[in-house]
Amino acid sequence: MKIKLALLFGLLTIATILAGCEPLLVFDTKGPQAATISNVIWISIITMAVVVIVVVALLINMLVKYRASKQPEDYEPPHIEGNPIVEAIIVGVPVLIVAFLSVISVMSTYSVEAVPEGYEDQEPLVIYASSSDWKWHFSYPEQDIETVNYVFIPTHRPVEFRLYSHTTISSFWIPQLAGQKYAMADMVNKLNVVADVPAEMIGRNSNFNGEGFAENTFNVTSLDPDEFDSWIEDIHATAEPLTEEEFTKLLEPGHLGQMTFTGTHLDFLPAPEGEHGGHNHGSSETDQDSAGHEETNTESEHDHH
Amino acid sequence: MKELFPAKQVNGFVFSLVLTVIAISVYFVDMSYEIGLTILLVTAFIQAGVQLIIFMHAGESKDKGSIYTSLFYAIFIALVTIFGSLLAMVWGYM
Amino acid sequence: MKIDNTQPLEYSTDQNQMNILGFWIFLGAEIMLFATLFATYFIYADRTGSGPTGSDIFEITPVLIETFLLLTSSFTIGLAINAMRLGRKNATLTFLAITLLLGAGFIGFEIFEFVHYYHVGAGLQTSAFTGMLLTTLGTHGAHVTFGFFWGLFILIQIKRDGFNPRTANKSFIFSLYWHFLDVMWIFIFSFIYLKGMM
Amino acid sequence: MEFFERFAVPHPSPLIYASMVAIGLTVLAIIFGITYFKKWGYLWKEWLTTVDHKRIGIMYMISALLMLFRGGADAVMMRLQTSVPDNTFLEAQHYNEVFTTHGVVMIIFMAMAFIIGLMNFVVPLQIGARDVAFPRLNALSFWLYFAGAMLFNISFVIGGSPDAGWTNYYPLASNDFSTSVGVNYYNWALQISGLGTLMTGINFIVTIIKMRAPGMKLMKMPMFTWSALITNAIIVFAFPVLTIALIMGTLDRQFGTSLFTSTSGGMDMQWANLFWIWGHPEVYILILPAFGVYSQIISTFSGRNLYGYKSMVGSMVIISLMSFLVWAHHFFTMGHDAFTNSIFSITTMAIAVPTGIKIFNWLLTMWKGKIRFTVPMLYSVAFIPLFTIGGVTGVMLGVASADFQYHNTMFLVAHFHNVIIPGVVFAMLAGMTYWWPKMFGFMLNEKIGKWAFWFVSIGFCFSFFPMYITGLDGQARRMYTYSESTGFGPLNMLSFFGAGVMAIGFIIIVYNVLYSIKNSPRNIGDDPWDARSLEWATQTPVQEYNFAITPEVESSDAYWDHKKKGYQLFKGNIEKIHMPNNSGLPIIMAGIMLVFAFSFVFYIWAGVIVAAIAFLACLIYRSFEKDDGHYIPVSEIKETENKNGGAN
Repeated sequence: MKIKLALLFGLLTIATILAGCEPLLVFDTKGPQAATISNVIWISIITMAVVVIVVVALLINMLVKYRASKQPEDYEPPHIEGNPIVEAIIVGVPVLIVAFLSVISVMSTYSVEAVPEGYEDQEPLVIYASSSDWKWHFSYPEQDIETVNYVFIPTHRPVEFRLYSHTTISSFWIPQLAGQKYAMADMVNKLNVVADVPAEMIGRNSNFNGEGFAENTFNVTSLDPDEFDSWIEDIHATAEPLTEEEFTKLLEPGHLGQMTFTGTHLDFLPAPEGEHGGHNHGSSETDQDSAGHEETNTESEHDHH
Repeated sequence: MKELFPAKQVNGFVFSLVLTVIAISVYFVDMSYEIGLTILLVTAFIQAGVQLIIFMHAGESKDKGSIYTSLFYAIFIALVTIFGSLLAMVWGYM
Repeated sequence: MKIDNTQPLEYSTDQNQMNILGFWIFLGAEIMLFATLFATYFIYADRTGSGPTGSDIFEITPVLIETFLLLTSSFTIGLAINAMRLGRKNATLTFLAITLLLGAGFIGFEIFEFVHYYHVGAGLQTSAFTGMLLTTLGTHGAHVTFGFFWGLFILIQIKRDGFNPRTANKSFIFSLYWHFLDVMWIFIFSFIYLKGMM
Repeated sequence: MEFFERFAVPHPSPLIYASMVAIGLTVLAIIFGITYFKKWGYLWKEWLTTVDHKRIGIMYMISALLMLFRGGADAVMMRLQTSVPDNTFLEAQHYNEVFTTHGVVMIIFMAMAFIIGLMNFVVPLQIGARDVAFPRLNALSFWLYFAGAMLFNISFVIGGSPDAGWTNYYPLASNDFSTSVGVNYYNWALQISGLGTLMTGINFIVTIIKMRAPGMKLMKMPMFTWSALITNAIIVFAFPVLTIALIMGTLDRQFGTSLFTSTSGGMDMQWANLFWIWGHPEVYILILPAFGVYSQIISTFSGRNLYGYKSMVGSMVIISLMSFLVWAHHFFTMGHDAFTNSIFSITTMAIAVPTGIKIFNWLLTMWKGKIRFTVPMLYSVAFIPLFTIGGVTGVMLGVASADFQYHNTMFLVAHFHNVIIPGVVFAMLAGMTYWWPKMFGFMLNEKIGKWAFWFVSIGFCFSFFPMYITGLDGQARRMYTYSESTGFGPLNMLSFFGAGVMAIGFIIIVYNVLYSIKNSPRNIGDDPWDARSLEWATQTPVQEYNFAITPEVESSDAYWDHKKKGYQLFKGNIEKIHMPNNSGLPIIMAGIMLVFAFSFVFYIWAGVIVAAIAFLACLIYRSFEKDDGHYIPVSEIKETENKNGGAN
């Protein structure tokens, strides 16, 4: 049968490519979050491969055994209604598989949302990552610096990215560190990551946001805490301060290279959280009242387009 | 004249007025949000039932099986949509 | 057309029965339409931006009048169908006319209410909350307006042709539509107005 | 002059000008051709005003195939653009328009239309009915769909195509970020055709519930009819959600509300929420009828009854309910807490169970059968493993944590093409080949058909399997280009190669149609496949009234048991048959709707008002119209039956 040959060929190709080349980005992990997801993906691939193999084996069996050319001319296939035991099996086994994967899914979902194990007691480094068309702005409130299109993080320290957008919905994604999350204009999302090793990584916006989407990437560098600290000092020694005027210019649609400033835009243009949020998607009874007047604040800069 | 005002429909009408008055009480009587919402839920759904069965004759034809199936299907999905949306957009954030 | 005389006139042909069943299924779709509006409204109920909140703008009196008008019209359309099954043409026409008048009254009050909202600064563009409120009420209002004209044409046809499988079927389906609008109003009344004013 | 400026395409390119000329020439050629052969009268009387479900079905399918080639051309352009790094064949904006229209055209105007077309042609025949419950509404459904499709397609040459993706997320789709009228087109084209689809849904539910032949209990219906019933139930309850979402989008874009903005309290993600409440059931609207098609075909060509009939029905009912419970898995990454994501993750994976039941039932249908490898059967056989791969990757995507890595990547693109192409497109091709003799009275050439099958299915594998890998390697979807250092190049080239092979497959199918029109024998009888259900019991080509005598049914394989066990299908004598009259109103109303929507897209309020009044006038005309249809006398029926060899 050409079909099964084609199929086997297809599966083999995938297997060889998966096994042969250097590891794919999602499996080439540099932190515990991505490692967890990578393991989950492998577990699900293997489980699902078993399902596919069973189905293909059954199919090949049926096609080989019951093709018309193999049967006598006068063979009349029987009428078979169905059988409770068979049906119990074809319901029961998938239910077990799904239950198994559900447990994996729930456990890993809780795990990747939390601060990774072993880092809970460390004070996380907070970095605001906000997107505009088609750039990423990284603000370090603690260190009082801001970068555009690149981010440095120390290794072995939990980093809390706070994500939001100045324009459309974008998705903050560093495949080697963790899964992605949306950055939206009216709420702040948190993404906990830790880098295990010093590395150069690629990050990007993965959610389509218009003309400049393809180049909407940034560089991520994880480095030893000492080097990180000296990098911060360097910036304070060399970079210009970020003014509101300058930042408004940065927000204009287009592409910029990598840039560095002292100070952050959060001072004059706070992120949409807490009293500045108003309508984060979550329940917002506490900040409902302040929502009204803070509105105009964020509104003005949305009109730039 | 009497046949033009069958008891079933008149009673249904009076009953729906009573339900409306009970519902309005949440506005005029001081009560907690939870109790108020419960009253509204109960009166609204009974009211809807009254309309469906007494006024709309949902069960009178031989297609009543199909009619009720389609209604329950719709109500089930409607509730899933409403509460699922609230979960996904409002409640589901820590 | 085969006419089955053992059934009420509105059910008397196969096509009539299919029309009625089809309309019930359409009402199922309408339930989803309003459920979507409600779901969105509930999400937006607190998202008032710089505009007014529900309790700022809702007024109980017009809402109560609208509710009473629509409830009563739902009762009279029921009576109209009852009269039709008794073969009383004039009574049917009277009840139908009363229904439409009550419906027109409802539309009038709703327009009045919308004008009021506009004056207190709650327009379509003010905030997500006002936009969604007016969209939801407007969808219901548009249904009632459509129903008003639909009922009017049925009234004309009954007056002209009397009762036959066609007009009886149309009247019955119209009554389903009208009752349904009342049911939807009950939910709007309870979960938009009363809940908003609570 | 200012008035006309709005109609200009915002980002013209030689490619667009070339297509404008091509479209213009084609339209002229069609008009000239029809006039030259004096076919206007025939076209109007026999097709444009028809209410016959078979002809409406065929028109649906022809339109769907046209759309397939429109969307297919988009697809090949996209694959070509991304085949090598830093390609400059398309600009970013043009690429964005291309993938947006590709998605919308393929889902709404191609797959939906073909599925509805098949239902139109097959369902009344399978249940032994003369037509659908509301024939005129059916015609209106088709013409509204057609108007929507036309509206969407003229966006390409007048005013600019939508460019915010087929998912059309706000605020990207708002006036601020999508400045052309493209998204207005999107709103109105989907609105109009959605209206048509909703009517189809109601129409077919009533048809199937009320018009089955005597003796055909619900649990004796052929599986395709069952799938049609369930599908239409999903349509009826899912499409109103889209209607509201599109109205809200229109309000935002054209009336300045802030429902989906990020200011004044609006919520951008509510669009996504509503879109997927409709969008996920929509996936099942496409796939369930495909399951129905496969059930018929596998059963026919295995020479066996469908295994586990009851569990097949039950699993579809469960799927139809569960399809409304999973939509939030399309935005796991928007920041829900782990609890919410877990709920939707579990419901998502649970859907795999009823789907798995169906796969095993098909396999068991072949068991102890006598399998004939015809073209429809080849597609069905290839469907099982390919769809299983698509299904299990779906389960993988359902794992919420892992979805954080798959979301928005080529892995996702590979997954949904992997379910939609072997699922829906193969079913379309299989169904078309299978029912072709019933539609046109001759068969498609089997040998050429098999060539096409190999090209399409192998091309599919090369096209989409590489995407799983590039996705895991970090290639986001919808990127118009990428740099060489990413290393995506070779696999994307492989994809382009696959797309090319598929395209050749589709060209072979067109050639097959032309070849078969010319060369296929016409004396094929009524039942060329030795099939099992009622549609094969009537004569080919099928007469206007479908069955001269309404069949009486005793089992779920009615026609098979008639052939094998000698059950009598047609009892009694020929009586006069009541049929609905043709009507020009549906096409006129759809035309008015087209004018209405086109004016709305461009804010031409005079056009909107005039069209709205005209539309209402049509409704009023319809309300007062007395049209009871007509009877075909016994003598005429007997004459036709005898001429064509008789039904029984």
